[in-house]
Amino acid sequence: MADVLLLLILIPALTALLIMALSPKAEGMIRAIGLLGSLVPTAFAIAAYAAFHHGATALQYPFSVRWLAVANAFNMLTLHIQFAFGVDGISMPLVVLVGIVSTLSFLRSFTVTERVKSHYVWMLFLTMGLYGVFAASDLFTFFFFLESTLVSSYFLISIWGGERRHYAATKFLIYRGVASVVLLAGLIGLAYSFAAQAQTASASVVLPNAPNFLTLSIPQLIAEVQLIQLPAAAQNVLFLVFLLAVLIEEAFVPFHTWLPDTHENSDTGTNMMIGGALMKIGLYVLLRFGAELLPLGLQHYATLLAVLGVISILYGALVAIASRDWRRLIAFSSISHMGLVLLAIGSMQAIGIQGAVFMLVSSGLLTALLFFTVGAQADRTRTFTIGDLGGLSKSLPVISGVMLVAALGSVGLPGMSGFISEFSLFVGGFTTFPALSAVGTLGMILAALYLLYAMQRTTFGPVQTLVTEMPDASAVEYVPMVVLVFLVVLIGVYPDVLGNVVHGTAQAIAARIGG
Amino acid sequence: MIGLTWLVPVLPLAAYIILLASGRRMGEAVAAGISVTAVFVSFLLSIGIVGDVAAHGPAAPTVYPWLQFGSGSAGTITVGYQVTSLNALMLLVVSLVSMLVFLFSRSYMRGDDRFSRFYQYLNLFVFSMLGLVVSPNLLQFYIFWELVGVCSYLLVGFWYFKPEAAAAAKKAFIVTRIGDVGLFIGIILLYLSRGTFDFNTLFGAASAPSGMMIHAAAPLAYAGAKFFSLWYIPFAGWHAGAFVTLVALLVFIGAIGKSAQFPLHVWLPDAMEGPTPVSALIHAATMVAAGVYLVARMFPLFEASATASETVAVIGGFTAILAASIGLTQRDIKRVIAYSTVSQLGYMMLAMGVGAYVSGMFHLVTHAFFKALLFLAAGSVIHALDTQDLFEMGGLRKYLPVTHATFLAGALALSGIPPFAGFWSKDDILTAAFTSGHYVLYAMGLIAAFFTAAYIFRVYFLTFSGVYKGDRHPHEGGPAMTIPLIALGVLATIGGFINTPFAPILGNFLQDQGPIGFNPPANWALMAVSALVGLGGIWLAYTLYRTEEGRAERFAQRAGGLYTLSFNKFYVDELYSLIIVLPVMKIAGIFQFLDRWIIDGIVRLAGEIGYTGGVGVKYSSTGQVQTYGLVTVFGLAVMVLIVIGIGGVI
Amino acid sequence: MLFGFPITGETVAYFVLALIIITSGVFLMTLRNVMHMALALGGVFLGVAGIFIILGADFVGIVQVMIYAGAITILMVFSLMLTHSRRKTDEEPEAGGLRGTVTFIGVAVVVGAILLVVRKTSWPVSPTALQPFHQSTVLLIADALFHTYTIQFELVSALLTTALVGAVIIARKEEQ
Amino acid sequence: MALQPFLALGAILFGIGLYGALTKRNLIIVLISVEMMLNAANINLVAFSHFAVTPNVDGQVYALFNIAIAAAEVAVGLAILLSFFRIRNSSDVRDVNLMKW
Repeated sequence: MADVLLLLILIPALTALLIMALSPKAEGMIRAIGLLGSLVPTAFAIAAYAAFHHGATALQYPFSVRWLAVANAFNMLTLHIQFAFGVDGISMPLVVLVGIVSTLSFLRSFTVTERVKSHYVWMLFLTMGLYGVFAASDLFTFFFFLESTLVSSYFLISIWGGERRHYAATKFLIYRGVASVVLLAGLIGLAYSFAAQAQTASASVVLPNAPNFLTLSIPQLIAEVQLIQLPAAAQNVLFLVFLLAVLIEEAFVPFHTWLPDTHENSDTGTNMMIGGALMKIGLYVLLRFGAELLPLGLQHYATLLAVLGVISILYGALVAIASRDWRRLIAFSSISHMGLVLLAIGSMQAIGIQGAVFMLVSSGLLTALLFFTVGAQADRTRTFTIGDLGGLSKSLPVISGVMLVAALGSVGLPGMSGFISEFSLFVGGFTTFPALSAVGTLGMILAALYLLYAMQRTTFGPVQTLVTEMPDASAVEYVPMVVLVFLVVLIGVYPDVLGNVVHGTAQAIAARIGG
Repeated sequence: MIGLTWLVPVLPLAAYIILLASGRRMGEAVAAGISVTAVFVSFLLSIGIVGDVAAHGPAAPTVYPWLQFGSGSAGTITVGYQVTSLNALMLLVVSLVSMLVFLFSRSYMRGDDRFSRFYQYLNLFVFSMLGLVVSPNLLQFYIFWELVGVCSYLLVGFWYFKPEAAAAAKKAFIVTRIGDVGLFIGIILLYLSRGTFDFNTLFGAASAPSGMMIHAAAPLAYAGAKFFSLWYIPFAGWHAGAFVTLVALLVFIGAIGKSAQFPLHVWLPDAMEGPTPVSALIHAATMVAAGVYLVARMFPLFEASATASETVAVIGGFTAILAASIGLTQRDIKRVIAYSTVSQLGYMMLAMGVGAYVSGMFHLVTHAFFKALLFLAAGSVIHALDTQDLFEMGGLRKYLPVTHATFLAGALALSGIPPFAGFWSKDDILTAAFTSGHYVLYAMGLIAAFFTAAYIFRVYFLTFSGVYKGDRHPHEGGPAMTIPLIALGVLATIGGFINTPFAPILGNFLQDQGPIGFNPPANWALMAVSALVGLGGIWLAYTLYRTEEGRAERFAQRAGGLYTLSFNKFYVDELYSLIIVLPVMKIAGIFQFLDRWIIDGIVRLAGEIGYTGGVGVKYSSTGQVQTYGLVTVFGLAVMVLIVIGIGGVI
Repeated sequence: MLFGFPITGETVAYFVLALIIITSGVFLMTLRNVMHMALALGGVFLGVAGIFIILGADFVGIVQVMIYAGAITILMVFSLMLTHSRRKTDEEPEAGGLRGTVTFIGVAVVVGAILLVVRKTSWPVSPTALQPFHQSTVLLIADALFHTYTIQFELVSALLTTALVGAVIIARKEEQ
Repeated sequence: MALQPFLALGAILFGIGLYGALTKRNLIIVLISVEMMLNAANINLVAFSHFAVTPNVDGQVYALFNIAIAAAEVAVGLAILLSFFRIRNSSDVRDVNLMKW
């Protein structure tokens, strides 16, 4: 159990290598092995989640291996580059989210018929990268896996995407590539500032990692941050660097235009992975590095975060109203939801941080569900254009019903995960920014407007599409829908199933940022 | 019995799950049987609970931790159930009306190919409504509050293939959502200032004089100076009263949305696109009354702010007269009754606003009986005729004797003719308005009562008297339809006696923990006036529709503009679409344009510039190595000169 | 004194050799005839060899004579003749005035800058400038090559072999 | 003698070679010019070897390496030239423009 996180990364990678060795003709075999390669880590992730120790704030399931030592990297200090993993209350749910979303995406990918072998290989590498990003407990490890997600999703978009896939894939690559570069600068700056600060402070404070203060290990940095603080000016600069990376990575206004294009031009399985798991990285970075390691920076820019968040909420919602393509609508809806998370992180409250994790998980599940159902109907109607649809409840009652559940969940209906997330986020928001949060609540009304308006034109009303005789959900399609709906309702009805894990860490972070 | 309270909402939920799991395979009789049985047991339990409460008083809430996000009790959200006299009453009313409507639907929905789905939704609704009623805290209340809204959405849009139904469902959800957001903010502000969602602790111990002790938003005075003043509204500067008023008004916005009060009343008449039992249950008897229930549950909050309660009273009074005047001219039988509902809910709000807590709740109960009755009777008529247009009916007294008799009872109750149920409760409210000094509101209520009697008897005369204008052979819908009608008819007739001024049983029951609000004293003169006004309304309807052909049309012509205004619902819908819907759509379109052409345009422009620049620079690569070398030499020369110039070498 | 240096045999030799090198270089740039050019090239290489010997690097000087003045010059002449005979237009005027002038200016600036630096820098000089090496440089070089620079030496051998094989392959006529 | 005259000689020889490499049309002359530049570098190496504070033969060894590598370069360069001449029937630098655009 101790090395479970290593297994999460190794199994998809080894499965990918195994598939590479297979003949591209053996599609059935490839599908089965690919599914297995994503299912087994998911089982491990869930087991790890179940065995997660709720009270402790330290990273759990730690694993680390030294990889490279760079002598005299800074002020006569040695830099140890290592692969290290470990999860806390924030990353544990996200690791499980990656597992669930990836397995369901693999099921969905059964419908891919072109270049099956490489599709599964890239999907597995993307899965590995996502596990690695959320399980990493070392700055280098984190960045390594972050880049691997970038490459694999680039190929997934550009090979199996829609009409303008090359445009979308290039845009995706450039935007996220720039974000990665900025993030890399931030990570290096973070490690070196901490090293310099620790060296200076070591005269008066006994630091955990003496005498080598240059460390990339996240738990060590967290241990340090409780004893010494970087100077405010340094924190502010570093925080701004991280914020810029997060704004691009998480597609906040005005750096968002890559997201709708990406979603519009990707196949459904890839969309589920991107919308369900990849799009959680940015805010995870903000929580992990911004809130945990740069508390003064977060305090200084809290208002900026809140303002940017509210702008994204309203902007995303308004553009979603005018969107004509379901996938663009979902993209803007997720921009709007993530804006709310930004507002709550800016509020620096424990409940806001807890709500942020809730919202990441909830919107991951709901976005995946929305993409899945929208994709499933498009398999039959051959269109994503909202205006061309109508009356789907007649021919596709199950898919339409689940789509309605997903839409209502996104609107924030109680009894589903979206509500408890929105509620926690707004409680946090109102505590610190009452006026801004009040403006942000407009997003709740607008969300109801765009989602229900789209639902009205898609599933209600007279039958519009020419194909009226369509088979409803197949057995393979039932699985993702049932699993996702179950989880969404489970979190909505009994939020402590998630809250127990997040609670301790959220409290610890909030205590550090003075919430 | 109180220990079994949790079972009351859970039974319909269980029925929902059974129906959901078995899907379309289940036969109509089985589906209806399971549902009716579940609600019937709930009803029996509710009777027991009411008895318990009457005998032993309310019980302390039973709660379980639900979500932990902080330390201490403020950091733990709980769920559970609580029984007070108010809840117990609501449990009884909701389960009773639900049971009757479930029974009625068996006949009404017969043959619909989604019969089982209909009962699923109904069960989910009843579960949500009962859950709302027993909620011990505001958050759980809000959760069920939203759930009933969703059920309403699903049921209004039940016949999804009708574009009007789809549009009405969406409209209902979005308009109530506006109110819900107000309530949402109110709940959060209350929580932030009080550190709890529990109704009991929210209003402090019984020792607090006004029952309300919000301490001036001290928790809201957090480190304000740190942030830009622009984004920071300093609640700290507000005195407690202003804050209480703000919170109370926000909560009331939620009630406005749910109870279809002006200006958010527009969704309710459209919601009549749903099946008629739905209209009876959700849009007359139970869900729309949840707003009134909310105000009652939060009564101490409103009591603490005179401004807020005056607002409640004025909105209620205005809604009552506005909706009643629209109801006078509508052609659709269900719409008339829908406007009547809006109007009657206005009365209840008026009662709450002037402080007459018991009167408001009393009217809620009686209204639930007679309005459910009117809707079910209308449903019976629609079932028989397959039309909703009043001017295609007539003379149905012959064909539908039971429906006729019960409708008449309901109409008399609604008109406030003694001794029918509506008389006692409506007169209570009017007396309260008068004795508390709200003479204008009293006058508005009186005029609205006159209109009420007029429009409902207009419906009565157009439907049941005269000769039948259609060519069908209308007949009663069988015992499943007539039994609920008779039961409700009886209740509408005698239901008022639970709280006459001479024997205020209900008042005593609700105020078993001490007086709440203000109890109007009996006033014979005012009683006589309201009875006369009701009779006057009936007389007007009679003279217009029974005495002479075409008299009504002539009267309408003479009223001219007023008639047009009323017939077009005072153009509120059109006004909203002009000043809200259209601008939102336009702004969304503008933002979409901005997004595609300005923001993304800049991005693409940057790409284009890079590409064009690259193409331009490409041609400088001539392939002549010597040229490259020459350029390099100059580059080297420049670099060397710079180094020499800044003194790096020499 | 000759340009500020005491007139010794060494100085005279230096100036004579420098004159030969520069003159040959300039001739090389201006002459057209292949044979004349070969002669000028030989002059440059031989002059450099002389400079090496002045500097006490006898071995390097000998190598210079053998490889450059001998082998490479002959190779160049052969190549010139091989390619020269087929195309007469080769002797069209060299780069016209402008290009030549611009290049000249650029080169002059760079060389001027280097000369300036050479002149302005105060070079640390060994106290025993005249005869720095106590042993024969051949011994010293051998020692360095086979102890300190063994690996590099072997690498150079490998490089030469590779280059020769590569040259043969590239220059070989394609089989038809 | 001092160091400077040798460095100056090296610089001038380098300049002549550079000028030739940049202006000459005949590929072989260009190669020759490059050889002259290498020789200029060798002069510097040997001069530094001789005038160093602690004189040693490292500079001479480098010069030897340089010569060896120059030989290799000439061999490969001439081979390429012959091959090119065979294809294009020209030894003009301006004809070597396959890498443009």
